[in-house]
Amino acid sequence: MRALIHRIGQGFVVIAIVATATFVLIRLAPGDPFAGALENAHLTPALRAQWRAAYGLDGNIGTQYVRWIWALLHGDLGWSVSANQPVARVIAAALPNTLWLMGIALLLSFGIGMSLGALQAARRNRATDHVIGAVTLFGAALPDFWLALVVLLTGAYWFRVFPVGLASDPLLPVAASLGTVLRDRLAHLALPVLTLLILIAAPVARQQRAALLDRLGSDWIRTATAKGVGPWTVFRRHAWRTALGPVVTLGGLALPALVGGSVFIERVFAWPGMGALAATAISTRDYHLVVGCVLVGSVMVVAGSIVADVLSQLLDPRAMQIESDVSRITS
Amino acid sequence: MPRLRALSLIAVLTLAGCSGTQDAKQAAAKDLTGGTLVISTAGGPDNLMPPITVQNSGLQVEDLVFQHLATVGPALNSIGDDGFTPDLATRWDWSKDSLSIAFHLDPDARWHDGAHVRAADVAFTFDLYMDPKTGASAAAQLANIDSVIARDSTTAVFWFRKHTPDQFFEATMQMQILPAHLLRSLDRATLASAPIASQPVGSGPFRVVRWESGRTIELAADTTGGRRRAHLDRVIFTQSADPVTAFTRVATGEADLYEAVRPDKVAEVVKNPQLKLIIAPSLSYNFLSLNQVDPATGKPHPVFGDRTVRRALTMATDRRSIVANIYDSLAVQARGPFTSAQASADTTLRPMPYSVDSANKLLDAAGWVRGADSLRRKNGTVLGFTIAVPSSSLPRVRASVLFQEQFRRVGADVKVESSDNSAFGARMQARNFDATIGAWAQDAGPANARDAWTTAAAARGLNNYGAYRSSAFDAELDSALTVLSATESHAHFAHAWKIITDDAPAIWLAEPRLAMAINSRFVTTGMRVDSWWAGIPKWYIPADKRIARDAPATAAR
Amino acid sequence: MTSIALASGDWRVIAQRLRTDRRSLLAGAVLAAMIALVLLGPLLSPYRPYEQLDITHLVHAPPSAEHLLGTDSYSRDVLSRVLSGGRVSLAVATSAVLIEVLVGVLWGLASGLAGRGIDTLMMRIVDAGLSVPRVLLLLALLAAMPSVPVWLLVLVLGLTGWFGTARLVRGEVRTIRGADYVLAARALGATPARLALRHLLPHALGPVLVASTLAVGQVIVLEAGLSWLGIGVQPPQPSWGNIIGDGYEFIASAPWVSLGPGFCLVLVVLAVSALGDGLRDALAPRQLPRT
Amino acid sequence: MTDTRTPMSDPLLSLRDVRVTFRTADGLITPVDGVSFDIARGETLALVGESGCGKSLTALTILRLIDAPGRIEPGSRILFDGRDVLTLGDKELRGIRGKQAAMIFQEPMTALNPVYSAGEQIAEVVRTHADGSRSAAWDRAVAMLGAVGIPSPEIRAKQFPHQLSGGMRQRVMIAMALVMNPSLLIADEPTTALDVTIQAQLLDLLREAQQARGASMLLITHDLGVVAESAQRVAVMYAGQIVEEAPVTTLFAAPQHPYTQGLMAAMPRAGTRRQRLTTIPGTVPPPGAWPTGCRFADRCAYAWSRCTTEAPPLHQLGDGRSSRCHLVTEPERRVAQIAGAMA
Repeated sequence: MRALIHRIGQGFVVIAIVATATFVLIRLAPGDPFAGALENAHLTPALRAQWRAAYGLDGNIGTQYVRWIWALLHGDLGWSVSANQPVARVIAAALPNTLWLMGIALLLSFGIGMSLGALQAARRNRATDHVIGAVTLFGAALPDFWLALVVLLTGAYWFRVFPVGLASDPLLPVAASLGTVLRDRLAHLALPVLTLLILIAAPVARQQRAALLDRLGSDWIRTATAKGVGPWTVFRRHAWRTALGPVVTLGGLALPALVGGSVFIERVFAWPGMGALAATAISTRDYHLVVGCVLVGSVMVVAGSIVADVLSQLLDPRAMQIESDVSRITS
Repeated sequence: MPRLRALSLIAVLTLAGCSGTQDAKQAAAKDLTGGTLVISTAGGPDNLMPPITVQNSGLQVEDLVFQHLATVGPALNSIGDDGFTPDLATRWDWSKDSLSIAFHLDPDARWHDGAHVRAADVAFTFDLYMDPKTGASAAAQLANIDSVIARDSTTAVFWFRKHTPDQFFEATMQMQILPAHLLRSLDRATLASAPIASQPVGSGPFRVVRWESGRTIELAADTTGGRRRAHLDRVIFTQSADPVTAFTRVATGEADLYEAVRPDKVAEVVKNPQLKLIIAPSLSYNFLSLNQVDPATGKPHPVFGDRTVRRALTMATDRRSIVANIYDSLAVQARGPFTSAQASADTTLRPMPYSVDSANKLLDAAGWVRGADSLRRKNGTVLGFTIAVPSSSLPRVRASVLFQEQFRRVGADVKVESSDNSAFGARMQARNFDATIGAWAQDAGPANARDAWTTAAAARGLNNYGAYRSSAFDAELDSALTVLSATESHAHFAHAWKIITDDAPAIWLAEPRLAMAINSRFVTTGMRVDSWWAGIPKWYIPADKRIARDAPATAAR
Repeated sequence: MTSIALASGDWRVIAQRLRTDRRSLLAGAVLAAMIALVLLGPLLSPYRPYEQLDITHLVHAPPSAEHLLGTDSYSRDVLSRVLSGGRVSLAVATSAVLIEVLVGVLWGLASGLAGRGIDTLMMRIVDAGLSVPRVLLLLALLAAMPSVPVWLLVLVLGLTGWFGTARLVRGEVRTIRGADYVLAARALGATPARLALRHLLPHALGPVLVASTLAVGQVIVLEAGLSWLGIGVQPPQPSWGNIIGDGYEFIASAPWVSLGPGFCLVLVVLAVSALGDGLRDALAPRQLPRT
Repeated sequence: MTDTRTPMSDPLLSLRDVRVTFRTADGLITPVDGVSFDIARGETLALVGESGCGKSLTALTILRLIDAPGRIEPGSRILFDGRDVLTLGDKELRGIRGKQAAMIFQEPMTALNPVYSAGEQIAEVVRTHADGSRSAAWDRAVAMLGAVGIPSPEIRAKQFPHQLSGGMRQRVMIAMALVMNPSLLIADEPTTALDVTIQAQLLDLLREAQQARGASMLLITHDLGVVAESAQRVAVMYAGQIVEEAPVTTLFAAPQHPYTQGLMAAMPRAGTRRQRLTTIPGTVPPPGAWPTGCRFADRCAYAWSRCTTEAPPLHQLGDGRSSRCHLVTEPERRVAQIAGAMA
């Protein structure tokens, strides 16, 4: 339990580092939230300077940081100039879309990736292993924005099966039945999830195959067989079960994507998620929104990694043991 | 007011063609209300508060939600009040000395929240626009108005400092009348962050139903006070950041209108029976601006300070081919800092010829001698400069690379530096560039050139980024804007354009046309060159062409 | 994946295993061919990469005899740009990964050897780095730069990618730091630097090698993404990424503009990933039959 | 080369001409080359030899635990309790493994699954072979842990292998093997990885458990001390073949085969002072490079021309003794050819 509290404490350190670094970094970038629409003849630089002052975006970084921290302590993430709403509400609108998209995509990718990896390991060095290996490798090698557009054009334009982008149909009446809303949501999810599947399943399958091959060679597999346990049970309980550790760590690494979303997929599919939001916030220099996105992102990533650690402990009790052994000897 | 000679519109204007008068009569006859227009856009508005809205998409929504006192006619005549159509004001009368105009408001006009529109609202709106704290971009254009008073509940009187040809245009088109009872108590310095800036209340044909930032804006036809409502039920703006995706939504029929069709998609739109392509002139022009001042030292620019070099560099570029490469048939080569659809245009002015030989001769004459490596040098320094462009604008990046190659052929070493929108904006405001691809989207008024190219505008904080200073040009422009006779004004404009194009402070590139794909079930009327969306309240869908989304929205929001 | 210490003798075993692994052989051959093709680029390419042949009539010309991969929107020959662009893409990717490995290994070693306090802080900085999606980090960093020459892009790519390697090296170092032979070396008075280079580094080298081989592929793909966002290799300098980025808009009307470089990019990334896998299998101790 | 031994009356386990081959990068190797022996019910046979002689592989063939690329050649015959293991269907084979015949492995650290508790891994055997509730299987596992001498078995049962000492882990292995009261125990160097004191305890534990159940045991070891203490009969293996077999007392008293004699000389004896232990010159030839004729010839003090040309058969010497050496037929040849030969 003490370790958990310690871990959470460290989590706050991470969040503080991320928030402060982003706060300073985005202000170093030239330009400000009012630098847009340059071809609007009526907008003069003097006017833009006046707006900067009005929204407290002038003054040195120090005073702005203190002002921001003070507001944060009162639970106010500040005002988003580009979305013309409080930052909290903008993120609250975007976050569910990313969690919804990336959650399903990651679940499917890990599920399919692990099964493919297991299949490869079971059929080691035979046709299935090589075919799956080549296909998954090919999938992960494609640039994501390019793959996204090809999937979009094929699925929604050349074969008009799915809608073109967006997370839901803007024409859906508010009183639509749950069934229609769900069907509409899933129809909009299909193509982005398919794209993510192709990109993420490959590394998962590769990792799972390598881990499984390593475990299948270990002695306890032979012991289990010697105990008369059936081959499928040996594979499932003794090989796959112990090979989950590396995949969970891979899951841990995918956490920022779960929360941060993929800028490319969200931009091509016009998916109103955190990735697209943060990208536009950076390019329009919407300071408070950028720091807000990064802050919420890192809080969830830290929380997620703590959960991943606990999960990997459950999966492989040795992990904790090694940690304390080593620290006992060396500290 | 003396009648003005009808503007010489370019025949290609197809706007008039598709808004034939017999369609309008037919619409009035049958009940054509109903239908939903879905507009697919790439960007979205930053706020919906007329005095301080920046983004183009914001202006579109505001034109549907708010009202001007009167709106300029399709002929875009900005001299006097000829051709203006009544809007919030049903009629108006000038004082004898033309120094004051009394606007008589429509007595039935109501705000979307049901309150009556009063003359006090007009006075309040003028006060709000002119208050320095608001920071309204149109304040400069309203400077000629001394004051606005509400003589009685339905009459607002404008008092002017001087009688100018465009005084009626500025008074009506620069302001959209705002509800005083909702805005009186707001802190004017941060109007954008007021809730009403996201959920505006206007008196126009449409009211805002919902705005999910970054995603959709839904407008519904307003029917308060039994006024004559717009034909369409709903107008919905959907936002998708990637232009290709935005266009594809229209190609598959999920959306009805996309306003920026790329040249390579034109064939696809023409071939698609569901879509109709509308090409029309616009009021924007772009150019390669040559900074007269060296950003590093503040002294005249080593390369562009010399008029002969500027003329040589202009002649060195095949502008016609560059325009054809970027825009294909969707743009015309620009002649100067104006567009052919404007009253002030001089369509007889011929751009400088494309002739690499004379360019080389002029450069030699100017002392830039070509070295062994074919680069030109003058007492040691290479003829070189950078072109700054925003990475998000495809046409500008394309233009910079095309210019770069053509300058290389005459021995100039040119680099392209692209940065994202905000960094580029900051660079422009700090005038920290040698050359840049600039563009102006003008309003229908005559005074745009004054804000962009006069010596006054060259001062820090104003829009003459290239710091072009020519007293001759200033004088001609000033008289063009003050003389009352249209023919005289036109002659002054012509002289001004001759002066500035000869000085070549910029290489005039293109007048991009509006290229819009729209679902063929719509009958579009009342499109204007300065705003194609102005006529949306009069657009309708014939009964036999209605599709699923045209059915009246089952549940009112 | 249990890794074995890489004494000199082991390299021969690994090389031998790689030679026998058909997949790694094929990958190595493809990679060598592409590198040769790209290095010989200037000689083979029929036109100069930035030469705009005829900007009105020769735009998006389909593949033909004179233009094997067609022409792009500036009427430049795509094949010549792919050849010279390849050099940029490979150079950017390999040098960025070198920086990643260098910084990652040094940070990991230092953190692994340091006392508890410093180690925790160093690792939290790594966690901070990992908690922000890399693309957003790049967007913020590159937006802060007035102009982005290639060397700056490489530096920024390198400095945003080393977190994974650092965590990997630190993990390995912490695990074997307690191993007997390391304790023995410390008992014999080995200085931390010697300890790091002679004992800890070889052990960590295996997984780092595999990770960095895969990273080369990822960086090439990432550069393409950055170019699409407009912050990759700046025009007119060609790179596979920005050629694909240019062609993105015309995938429906002129697909060959992005297919040419796309094919080369995928081929190289495939080869690099297969090599990475081959390396991983060769490094993992395979259970020989126990007699 | 079929075996000419006199069949033991109704042995529990009988191996005949067991041959195992491996396809490797440089051709086919046969680390187990025609091994035959019997184990009577309740008897402990020790299989002795230096590492690399194929004794562990031979043990693995009994429960068909040879993984690819290894292969048990057709023509090998393994009779367990009257049934030929090699022709059994998978289901029957699984019925034997862990229930009638159980194996104990050498490396306790890696032979136990790290992610399951000790109790769980024993209970798994019970659940596989006996029906009954999970909790019954757990109780039986905990009882078994107590039976193998693990203190406070309820707590230990919940612990994971990495939390137990080497000796404790081996006890868990033994518990796992004994829980279904198998009639045959195969112990592959069960105590090699442990220190001597633990070794003695575990060997006593094994012997008592075996005698209590009347089970037979095949004990694989390279330690003659362990052989002397635990086995009734011994078979000595060299280069994939059995070179001598005899009751344990006879083997220690009068080793026939020169290799066995060498092993005996190399073993430190308590009570007798000896300056230097004599070693057998040379090393065991790897499976791929066996010389023709007698495989021990190049290290044998008495080797003569016949030894390098003709492979000696396993001569039967009566009452269960045998030796694979031409000296059996030509005893006069037992003259030291090489100086400094064994005493």
